[in-house]
Amino acid sequence: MHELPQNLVNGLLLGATYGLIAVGYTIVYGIVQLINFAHGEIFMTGAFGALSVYLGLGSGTSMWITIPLMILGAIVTSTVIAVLTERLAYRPLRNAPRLAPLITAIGVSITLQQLVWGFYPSAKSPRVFPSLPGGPYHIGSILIQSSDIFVLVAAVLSTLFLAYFVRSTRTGRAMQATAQDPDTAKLMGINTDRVIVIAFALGAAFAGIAGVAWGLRYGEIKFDMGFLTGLYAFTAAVLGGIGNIYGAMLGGLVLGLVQNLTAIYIADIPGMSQFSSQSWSSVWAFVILILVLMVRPQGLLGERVADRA
Amino acid sequence: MTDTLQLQSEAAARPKPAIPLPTSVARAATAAGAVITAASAFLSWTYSSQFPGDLTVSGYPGGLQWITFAGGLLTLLYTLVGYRVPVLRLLAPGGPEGTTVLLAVGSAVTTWFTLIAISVELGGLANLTGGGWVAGVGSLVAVVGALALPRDGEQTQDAKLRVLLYAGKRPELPPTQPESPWVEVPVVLVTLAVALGIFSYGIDTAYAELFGGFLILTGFTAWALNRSGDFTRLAALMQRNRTTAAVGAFVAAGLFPFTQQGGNAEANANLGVSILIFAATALGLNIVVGLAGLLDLGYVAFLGVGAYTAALVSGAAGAAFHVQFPFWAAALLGAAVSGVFGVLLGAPTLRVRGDYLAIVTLGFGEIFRIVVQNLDGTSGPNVTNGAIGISNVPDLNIFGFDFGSPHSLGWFTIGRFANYFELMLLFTAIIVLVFARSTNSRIGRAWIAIREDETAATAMGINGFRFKLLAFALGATLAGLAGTVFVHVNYSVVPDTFQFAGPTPPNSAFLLAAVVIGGMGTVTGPLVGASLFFLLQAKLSFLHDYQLLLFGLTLILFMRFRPEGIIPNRRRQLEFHEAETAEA
Amino acid sequence: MTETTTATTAEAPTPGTPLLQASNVVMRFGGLTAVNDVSLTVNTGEIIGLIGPNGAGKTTFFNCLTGLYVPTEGTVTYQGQALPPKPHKVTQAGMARTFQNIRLFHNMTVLENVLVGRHTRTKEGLISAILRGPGYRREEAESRAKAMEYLDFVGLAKKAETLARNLPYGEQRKLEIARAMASEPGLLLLDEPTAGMNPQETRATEELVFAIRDRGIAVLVIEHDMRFIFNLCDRVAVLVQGSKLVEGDAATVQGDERVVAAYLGTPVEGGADSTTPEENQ
Amino acid sequence: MRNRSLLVLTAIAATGTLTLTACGSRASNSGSSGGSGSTTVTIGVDAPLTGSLSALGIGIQNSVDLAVKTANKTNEVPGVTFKIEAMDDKAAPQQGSLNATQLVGDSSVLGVVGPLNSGVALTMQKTFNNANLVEVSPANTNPALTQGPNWQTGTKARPFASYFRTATTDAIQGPFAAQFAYSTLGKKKVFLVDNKDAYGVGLVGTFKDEFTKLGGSVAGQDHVTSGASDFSSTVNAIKSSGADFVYFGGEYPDAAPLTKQLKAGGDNIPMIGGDGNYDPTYVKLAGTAANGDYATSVGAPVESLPSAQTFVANYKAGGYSQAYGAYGGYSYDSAWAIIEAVKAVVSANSGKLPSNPRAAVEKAMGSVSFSGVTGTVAFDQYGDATNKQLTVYGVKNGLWATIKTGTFSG
Repeated sequence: MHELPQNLVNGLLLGATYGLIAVGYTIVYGIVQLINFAHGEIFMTGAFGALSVYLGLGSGTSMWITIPLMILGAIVTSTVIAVLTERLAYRPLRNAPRLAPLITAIGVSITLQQLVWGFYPSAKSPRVFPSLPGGPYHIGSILIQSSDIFVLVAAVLSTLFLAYFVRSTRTGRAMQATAQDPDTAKLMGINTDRVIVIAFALGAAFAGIAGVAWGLRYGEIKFDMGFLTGLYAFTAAVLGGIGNIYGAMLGGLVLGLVQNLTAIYIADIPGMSQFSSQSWSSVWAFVILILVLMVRPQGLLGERVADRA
Repeated sequence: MTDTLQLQSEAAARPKPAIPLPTSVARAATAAGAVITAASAFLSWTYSSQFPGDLTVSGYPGGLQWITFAGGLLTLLYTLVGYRVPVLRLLAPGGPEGTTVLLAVGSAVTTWFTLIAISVELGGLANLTGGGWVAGVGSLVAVVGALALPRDGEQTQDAKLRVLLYAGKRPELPPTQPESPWVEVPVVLVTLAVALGIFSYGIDTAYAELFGGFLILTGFTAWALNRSGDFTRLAALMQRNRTTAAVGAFVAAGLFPFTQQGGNAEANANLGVSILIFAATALGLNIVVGLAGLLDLGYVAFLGVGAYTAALVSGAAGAAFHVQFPFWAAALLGAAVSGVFGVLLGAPTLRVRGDYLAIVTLGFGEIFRIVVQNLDGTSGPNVTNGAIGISNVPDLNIFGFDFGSPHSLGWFTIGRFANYFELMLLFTAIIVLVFARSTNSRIGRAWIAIREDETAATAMGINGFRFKLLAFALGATLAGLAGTVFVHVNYSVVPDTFQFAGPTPPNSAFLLAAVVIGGMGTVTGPLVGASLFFLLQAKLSFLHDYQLLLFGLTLILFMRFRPEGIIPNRRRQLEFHEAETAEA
Repeated sequence: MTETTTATTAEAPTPGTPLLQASNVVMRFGGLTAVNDVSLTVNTGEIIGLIGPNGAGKTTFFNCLTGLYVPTEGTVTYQGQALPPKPHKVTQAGMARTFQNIRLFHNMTVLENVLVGRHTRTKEGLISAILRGPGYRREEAESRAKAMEYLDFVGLAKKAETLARNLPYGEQRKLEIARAMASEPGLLLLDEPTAGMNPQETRATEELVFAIRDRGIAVLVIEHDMRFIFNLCDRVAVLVQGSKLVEGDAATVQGDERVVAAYLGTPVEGGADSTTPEENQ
Repeated sequence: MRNRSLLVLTAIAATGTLTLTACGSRASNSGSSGGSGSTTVTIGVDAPLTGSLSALGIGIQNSVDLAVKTANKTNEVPGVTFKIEAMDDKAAPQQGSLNATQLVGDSSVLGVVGPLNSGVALTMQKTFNNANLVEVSPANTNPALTQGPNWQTGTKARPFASYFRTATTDAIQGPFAAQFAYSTLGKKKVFLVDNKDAYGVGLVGTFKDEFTKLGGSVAGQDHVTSGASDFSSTVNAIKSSGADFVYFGGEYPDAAPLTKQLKAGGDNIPMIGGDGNYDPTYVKLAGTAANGDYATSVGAPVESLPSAQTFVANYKAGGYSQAYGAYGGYSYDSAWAIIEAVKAVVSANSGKLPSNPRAAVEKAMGSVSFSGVTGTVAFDQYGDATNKQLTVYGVKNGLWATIKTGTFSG
């Protein structure tokens, strides 16, 4: 019999990473109704930013200094890039037909990926990422790596922070208002441009943290790691109800579990044994997305919003 | 190049020409420069025959010299127009000066491109002979002369076009009365013949340098002719003789393989058929993106569905089912299955939000490849033979005509790939027909209405969901149709072909680019875009490592500065430039 | 749906028979009640006015009638049958509308706009569009003829080939009406047809509405412009804070002091406005 | 108005003829016959020279170039000068097809070395076969390419007479690894993993057959998506299966993280892979987790073959910027096999090329035999290399070390 608890833990941890990225999709979509395809690449650049900091510091420094600096590096890198893309690529198209920014987003995504591939030192093959000392720790039959703990803490803290930010800060409320109805928000004297930038930055920051988490967990990062991961993260955002922050987290966790459990337990369904393997997990994730769109288009926690045509 | 641009912008400040010279002198200089440039092509430009095309020979042009030669002649032609030569004037309804400048600059750029290429590849300017210098100087003289020409009036007021002062935009010309068909039809045919000639030449360019030069000159010439108003006239002409033009175009395309004889025939035919497949698929995508305004990012997967379906019923040894359908049946089946997938994918998605489709199709594109890899008997039922793919797909044999072997018609031999080229041309014709006719019908109007304002459209009794689904499914079907030919041309089908962004067409990203760059919602746009895009990536091999990067940037820049694409659809142009027009 | 066509256009039905019946319509957005228990009947050959201060829920009520919103409570019937809550089905059934903020297909030509209006009255599908059989040709030709006729009716025939976006404001309103009429409705709903018009234009629109009625099409019109309404309408209903205040002919309504109060008194909170997407487009 | 259009017409016609004549210009002296009387024979190369696999591709190109230079220096075939025509297939089947037609079009090409990917090979094989143009792949390992799609069921049929390869097929490497694991290491319970690409699936398939035939048992099997990062589900499956080693079919970018996550997951069993794993990067990425893992690779270890050492030396002397990579040796041998074939043809035809050299070369390939970089190079009736020498390497404190070398006996 497979170790169910271990699988649950792994699934949740993977899901938490998705959730961190999904938050970015959800905030930005909620406010500018744009699927920022490049967000997956923002996540990737964050990871590379962290790696650069690590390489810059040299191996001598203690982890307690390195890790925080790496996180900082990741956040700065991805935030700067995100804000730049918003300013240079998306903002000029604010009033263009819907298709234009979507296509631009594709362009941005490919460009970022290729920039890293072509110009980051030896990024053509995967780059080794530092790992956390200590561990693994045994909790009953479950094995926990120290990087897993990092993921857990990062996810929880970020969600709490975000909840606080949106509910209790002025900017946060402004963001909610803009998401509700940009025109009225403008009338009420909210600087929507500023709000949008903040949305991009916030999402990017979380993507950056996710990037570090990813690197620590899997010990390597690659230029194309953002593409599929971003796709899953967006699926998570839709799953949880686009525009809803808790939804994004929840969606991430669900998706992580789905991917991890289907890879093993589909086999126990008679006749399905062939469809249970790691190579099918992404397919199941996709199936889930389609099902959700059919059954509950507004997502698990989302509420219906009129499509601004 | 830069210096000329700079001159132009300086000129923008003052109403006088960029370079103050007496007009007569200017004209003479331009003409002389043009003549020298053209003539220099008959001299030797370099000592060593190392440089591709062997430019060491005096007496007749070779390789890139032909490009310079053509550039010189064209410049001369329009300079003569400037001399108010009575009949020639009709060549430039929009005024010749801007055109002349563009042509002069164009030939100068190509010439210097060649000279620089020589010096770089052979190491140092020392490799240039007198002939080379003559060419370089001559072309510059022409440019200087052209820049001193008096500016032709109308567009110069437009502030937005300051930099492109001499380029201007397509001039507004009074409509002309139709000529007698005895004049118009030949003009149409000749135009098409020239187009075919240029295209064949472009495809046949053996090395990157030549293609580069070719591209530069063609680009500038097109620009110039657009400026001169010739394109406006030609467009009107084509519009008047729509049917002739369409039929003629396909005939001309059909003649392409006959222009390709000898060693590279098959290679070029192969290139041709690949372009056709790419272009036809792009046109299918244009229904979804350009007309209905839905973004499909997994479009290549539908090509894949068609390809795999056709392969499975082709009787190939590796296929899971050992049946062999006649091709027409296989083609219809492929299209149908692909269409069904379109519906299965669109039905749940299109109910929700337009832009969810983008991400769902993106997912589908990835999933398709993974699923196909897994259906190999070990990690799933054996349908697609997994990563090894379905190989040795037999050649088509329709009514005893074997596509696999060469056939000779008179002096011409039509090889295997040429056969498939003709077949694919037929399919392209069908897809063009479907596109053109559906656009201009109740259905097409409904699509555009939805794209414009869905709420208003539904208020007019249009079932938004149903028509979006129709567009999406139709797009999928057409892609599937193209796929059925695709698999036969390539003998085999493997999962790796169907990626979102890969090194070669067809892949979803490149298809999208062909549509966006070509011109959304138009027939010719994607065809031109696809051909251009395919040739660029096929010929400029030194760019391969950066091509995806450039590609991404191109998308961004086009969306920012020319969202309507190279060949704008009147509607799209207005729609995209809404903001600016509002300001103005 | 062809019987609708015949019923509405071919022989104009005898006036007085109820066409549209809205009974006890309630529309709530979350906690907020935008339309509160409104009943309204439109008979054939009538011109009915619907007035009320901003945010009284007129447009919301409109959207309930045209299927854009599904009423929380109450029923809407057209010619006796309950209306399906889908805009395109409503149009199919024979009710066409215009929008408070003009919503033309800006990048289509004037003619094309009207042709889109013909959508429900034509049925050629994709296949026949591609094959271009005689049947298709006939229908397309007929459509164009009809479309031109409607353009002629509103006086835009000469502009058939210009892009809708290039029309001046007044003509855009006219085009929207022509587009709506192209669907051969039995009842036409006009949402503030004279908004932003100068007196002459308003006058012309008045004439146009009468002309429409004379073609046997009943009209339900929302308007702020009192004079316009009172010149035009057989009956007028007043909506205030989502509920119907009075209904009657011009005289009765003008006489009613509650109406005066509603207009002169402090205008109602624009709650409905901010919650209904339609109104803040 | 009339004469206006006439003018348009003439003008356009002028440009038209111009461009059309341009098509013809100097088409004659592009390609074949070079100077100094001797005939030039071109050896084509098709490999990914750009993109993520470019390192391997350029290695192939350079090695062929080296072979050609050597042949010209030693005047291997009197009266014939060899030259190389390298094509970039970007690891994409379509591009492969285009390149194939291009190479076929150049009449001076008598043999092609490549491609790297079997997917690309599928689109090229037939085009070459139709033109009787010999193609020698240094890297394709899928048995189906030479023995037909039904090779596993025993019905071997050679689909293309013009396709040869110096690479050893999965049908040999898999079983060799199985024998090593079962007999040498004495491991009896395997967990099979492949990354769903042609190479990985083929390798695992052949390994499985041999291993079970020997009496070993398969504790479990999983498939991973190439390029994935999270293998936790696979790791759990392995742990709970109680297997005593993992056999992985695929390349190091997938193998390294898997072995890393496996060891981190607390399951310290060795991973055995094919030559896709035999790469320094494997160790670099997996770190200490790689210790104790094995990989099989084709041919004898370089240091034990003098011919290999001379190759390495010459390659260094050649001053190529890029390393010869995993397939350098095979590429050199592939090119040399073609050269040998040309030699045979020329000498048989009284010192010059016959009228249809391609067919002749194709025929001659069958009987080519010489001692090359990777051992004795010759081809069997399917066009497969007869050289069945393989070597097992193991990771010992962060470095690949030779464990055992031998020839596979069916």
